[in-house]
Amino acid sequence: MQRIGVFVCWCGSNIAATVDVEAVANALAMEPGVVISTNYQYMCSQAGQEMIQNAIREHKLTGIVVCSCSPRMHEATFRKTAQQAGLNPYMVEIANIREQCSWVHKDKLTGTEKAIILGRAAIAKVHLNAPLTAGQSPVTKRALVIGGGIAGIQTALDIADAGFEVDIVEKKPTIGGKMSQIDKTFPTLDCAACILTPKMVDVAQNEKIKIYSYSEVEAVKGFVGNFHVTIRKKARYVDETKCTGCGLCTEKCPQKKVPNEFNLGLDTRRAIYIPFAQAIPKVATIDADYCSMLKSGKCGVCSKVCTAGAIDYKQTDQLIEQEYGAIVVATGFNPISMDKFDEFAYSKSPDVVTSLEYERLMNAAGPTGGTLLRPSDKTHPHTIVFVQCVGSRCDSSEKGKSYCSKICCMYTAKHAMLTREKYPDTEVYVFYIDVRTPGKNFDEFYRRAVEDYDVHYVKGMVGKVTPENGKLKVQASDLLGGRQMHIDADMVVLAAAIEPDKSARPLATMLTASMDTNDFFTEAHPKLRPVESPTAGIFLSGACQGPKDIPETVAQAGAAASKVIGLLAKDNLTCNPCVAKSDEMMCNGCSACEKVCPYGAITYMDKEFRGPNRTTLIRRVASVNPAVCQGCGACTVACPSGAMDLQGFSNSQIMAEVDAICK
Amino acid sequence: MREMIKAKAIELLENGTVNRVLGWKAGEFFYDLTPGIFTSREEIEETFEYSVFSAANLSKYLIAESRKEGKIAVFLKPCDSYSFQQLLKEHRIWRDRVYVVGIACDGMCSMDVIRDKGITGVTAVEEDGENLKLTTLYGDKTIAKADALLERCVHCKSRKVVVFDEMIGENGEEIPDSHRFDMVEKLEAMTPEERFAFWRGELSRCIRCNACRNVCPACSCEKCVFDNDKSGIAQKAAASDFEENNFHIIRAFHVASRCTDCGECSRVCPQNIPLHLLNRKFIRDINELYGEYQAGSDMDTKPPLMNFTTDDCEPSVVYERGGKV
Amino acid sequence: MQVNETFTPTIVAFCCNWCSYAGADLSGTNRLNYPANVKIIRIPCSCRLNPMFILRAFQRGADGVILCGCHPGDCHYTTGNYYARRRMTLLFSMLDFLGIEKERTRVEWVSAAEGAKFAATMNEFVDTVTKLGKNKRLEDLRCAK
Amino acid sequence: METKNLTQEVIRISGANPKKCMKCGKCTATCPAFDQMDIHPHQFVDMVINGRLEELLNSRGIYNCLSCFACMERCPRSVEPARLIEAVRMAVVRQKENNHLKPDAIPALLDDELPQQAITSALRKYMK
Repeated sequence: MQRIGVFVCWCGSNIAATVDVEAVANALAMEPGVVISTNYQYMCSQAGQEMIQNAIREHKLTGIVVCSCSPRMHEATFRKTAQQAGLNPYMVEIANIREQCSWVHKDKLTGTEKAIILGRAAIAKVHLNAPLTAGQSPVTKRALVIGGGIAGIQTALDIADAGFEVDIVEKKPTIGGKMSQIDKTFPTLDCAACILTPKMVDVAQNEKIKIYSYSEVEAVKGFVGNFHVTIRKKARYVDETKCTGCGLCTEKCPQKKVPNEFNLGLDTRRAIYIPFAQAIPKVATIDADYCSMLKSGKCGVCSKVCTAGAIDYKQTDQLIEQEYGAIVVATGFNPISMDKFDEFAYSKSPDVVTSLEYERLMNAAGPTGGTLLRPSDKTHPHTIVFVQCVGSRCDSSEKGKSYCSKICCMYTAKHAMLTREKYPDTEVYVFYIDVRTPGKNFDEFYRRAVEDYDVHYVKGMVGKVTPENGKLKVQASDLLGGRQMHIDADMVVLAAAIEPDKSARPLATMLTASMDTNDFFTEAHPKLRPVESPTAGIFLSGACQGPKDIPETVAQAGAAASKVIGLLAKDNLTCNPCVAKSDEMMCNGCSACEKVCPYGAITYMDKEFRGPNRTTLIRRVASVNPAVCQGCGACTVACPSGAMDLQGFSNSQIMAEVDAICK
Repeated sequence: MREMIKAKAIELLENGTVNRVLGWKAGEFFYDLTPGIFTSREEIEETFEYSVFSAANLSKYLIAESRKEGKIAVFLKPCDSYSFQQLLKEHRIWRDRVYVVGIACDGMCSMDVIRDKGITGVTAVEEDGENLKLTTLYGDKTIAKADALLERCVHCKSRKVVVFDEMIGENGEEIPDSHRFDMVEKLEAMTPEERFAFWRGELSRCIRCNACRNVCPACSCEKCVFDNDKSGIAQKAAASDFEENNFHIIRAFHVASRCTDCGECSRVCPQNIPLHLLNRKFIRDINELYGEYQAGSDMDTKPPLMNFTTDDCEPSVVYERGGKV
Repeated sequence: MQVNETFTPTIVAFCCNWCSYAGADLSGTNRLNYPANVKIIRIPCSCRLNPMFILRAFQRGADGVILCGCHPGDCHYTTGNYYARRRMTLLFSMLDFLGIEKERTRVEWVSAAEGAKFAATMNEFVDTVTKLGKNKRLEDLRCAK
Repeated sequence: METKNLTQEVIRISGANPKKCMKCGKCTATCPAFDQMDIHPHQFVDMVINGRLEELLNSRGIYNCLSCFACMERCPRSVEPARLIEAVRMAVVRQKENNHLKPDAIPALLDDELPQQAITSALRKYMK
């Protein structure tokens, strides 16, 4: 007979407020097999755990039930507690009487009654628990970073620094991401390229890091420590080994009218291009949608001009299979599209730009060579209006985002300051709801913009922008001044909200990582585990997890790298022992389970069995590889005879819980 | 047809391709043929029977037989061949130990149906062309064969033997509109109360003799979940009306997407419960929701319940689509 | 069918460990309210739910059974909820075929971020089952309270 | 009606939720009737939240709102200020006394070209 200990936690007042913990402990003491049933203010505390350990040794308990918070919080804690006291960690069951009982029911009577029932269910389950020992599975000592922005670069560098091999998969022809498009960075105004390109060169020169540029992740199989990833290396029609990056072809290509996405379409590039001067890998890429040679077979100028003979029109997509132990998602962000905000006339006038476009206009490598000119008539703008929170902080209606995009206040203050410094004759207005500058030296930076560069910060909003004979008539409210302002602006800059990169959604499905309603990756725990995804072995770095500025992204990239290093440092991983197990005597060998297994963990073998009157029967039976099985249980339902069962969540255990609940 | 089959059986035995033959022999009554294994020429000549009553599906016996030494010959009607192929697909029968002789079939008869037509005390049945000559205690009678057919043969879904080493008679084709779902549709049109009453009426007669389970080729576990007391739902006799329902619901679910609709369960049920309707309901739902699928029609397509598409319908479709509320 | 007002249905909710159990916890952390007669059983994935468990719950006196799982495509085991979706559709169709009230069983996809949806679903499901009254058609008299 | 449940009444009539407002001022920015109104839309919403109903009830500005719904269209938080103004107008109409146009003063103002409908709509609209 099992000797079970029941420990009811008060959780301070979280449980004790709406559940009579004394009554629960006394009621559960009467359950069969329970030898001790106590309660304590904080079961998960040091004292609480010691109380459990003493009880295990004193009463020689064979199983414990802790009625406390969600198993997702402290199941691991209480399993460790039991293990230290010599009890098999899988003889521990948690009754969730906080999140699913005391916090959701106001009335103390019903709360107590329900807590007792949940306690009974946990006791019924622990009766049928069998001691399990976790198996081992090997760890491939290589990491994959998806996304080559500053987040991916920093993570890869840190992992490589620890001596592990890293592959970066970047879908654009070069790494660098959004930061390579930025001119100056707040709050220190040092130039983005100056601090980014050396890191990009480090990545290129680091022999532990391999860059798959112009490539995307096609498929991900396997699980933590044993990911099997298929990478699609898109055809760039240029042989990377031969191309020296001289750029001759990019000058001679006759197809000139291709919108340059690096400059957000503000200028054009050739069909064969190198995105920007410091691109890594510095290799040309042919844009198949515009190259007339690829489309109609009539041209070939670039191959004639190329001294290195690197052009290869026959190149096709390559599928590369790789093994990894850990995967870091660093897919970054994009500004949202402005076509739903017609009150700002973004689509009507070229002089209404987003902040990123403004960044390119200010950038020396930008379309206007660094001098700020109006995109419409290339004249110098005298009055510029910045509009904050465009699409951010909306009530998650179909056109906007419900969250604050966090970085706009700072980069708008930067734009305003740089504009005023370079062109003192321009009037700069910034319409804001709140200026949010929470970082180190952030507010001082904003105050400098207001006090030293007298940028007009107006608490209010721009109502509408109407382009009229070359000027932008801006109608806005000045709430503190209690007046409606009418400004004839030369340019309007919209601080657009940012959203995760569109490639994140299919990637999340591949990685079985979950996403929140705004398509940001959900972290394992918002406060305690911000850089890990709930799926083991998948880590999050940078803005794919939420709006972030560069300092935070680099910090998070380092954190993700440290988690990956922690994982890869292990030779093998203790894997989840709650896996499926087949009872050979009852197995029909009908391979129903094999067909539903998502991990291919089930194999078959012919085994000899003793048949009637001393004959030997050969029967085909299933066997589960515990290292590959993840314990989902699909096979246990596909198996009609119940031969296949899941350890830790067996058929009889779940039925015992059902009985205890419905009694 | 009977002589040809007997001759074939003897021939296969004689020329050594097989060391035993699985066929039918007379059971308690002439119209109640039971499967039998014949190992010698004499046995075949005396006891081997084939008539309009050899409805029994022989494929399930091959699970055990195909593991024994030597090859065995078997005669499979079109509907039996689907069960045979389904068991092959589930690796339950060793194909190389079985020599399959497909036999064309145009429908098997049932004495219950003949009795329902008011003819009793039948002592012998003779097939001649389209109708049957019955010698009964109260004089001879003739009846059209079509009126004496089993329910499943009236709605026969296919006259095609899907797997055979040799064929006796012309191999037929699937019959697309076999109206086998008419009764299911009739039931679905009822209100839940009527349906509940109908099924309580039917299932309450169940005496848990397990004939349906023992004859069903898809229901062939080494140890059935209802016999295994560790399974939690073990039960011998049905102690309450819930357990009567429970047995048949779980059995229907276990064979769902594997049942070839061979109709044996209803044929052998001593209480004449229309168990095939449960399986046909699953087949109809699968065909409607996940695309036409006939279990045992080929060796490789995955059964619908072990397969999925990302844009399957949601379970709430049952609320909108279900019968009258 | 006369429904006395003191009738409180017993509802068993099978929640998948990764999304809907986390959703249930989230509705707890947000202090959202749903009736106490809903009891949650944690299963590794919605594909772990065997029809035997649902029938067992009804036999033992449950009046409603709801399965919560991850949204198709979000499943931690990639394909778990796709199988669960097919199995439950066919099972519910069979129960309806046998004349059992189809509102007693339900599947709901709840992600870890949808605490509010979880609470709302539970409230609505309890109302539906309360209107239906005691589960007479699938109950086992030996286990009647 | 003392102000506490009058505010609830106004919010209930309007069907809008003023507490969603984040005080961005976009409604006032797009309001074409800004100059004619003494209380501007963003102030309006704030005053409803804080229950400053008397000033609203006696303000003339609420009649200058053109109901063009530009503020409703562009409010990022979907607070729908126009509905609140409409609700305050309804509250004014529902108040008992201080009518401008007394019924017994009408015969003096009548002239025979005046269409029947003008009288009834005047009573309805400008009684207050």
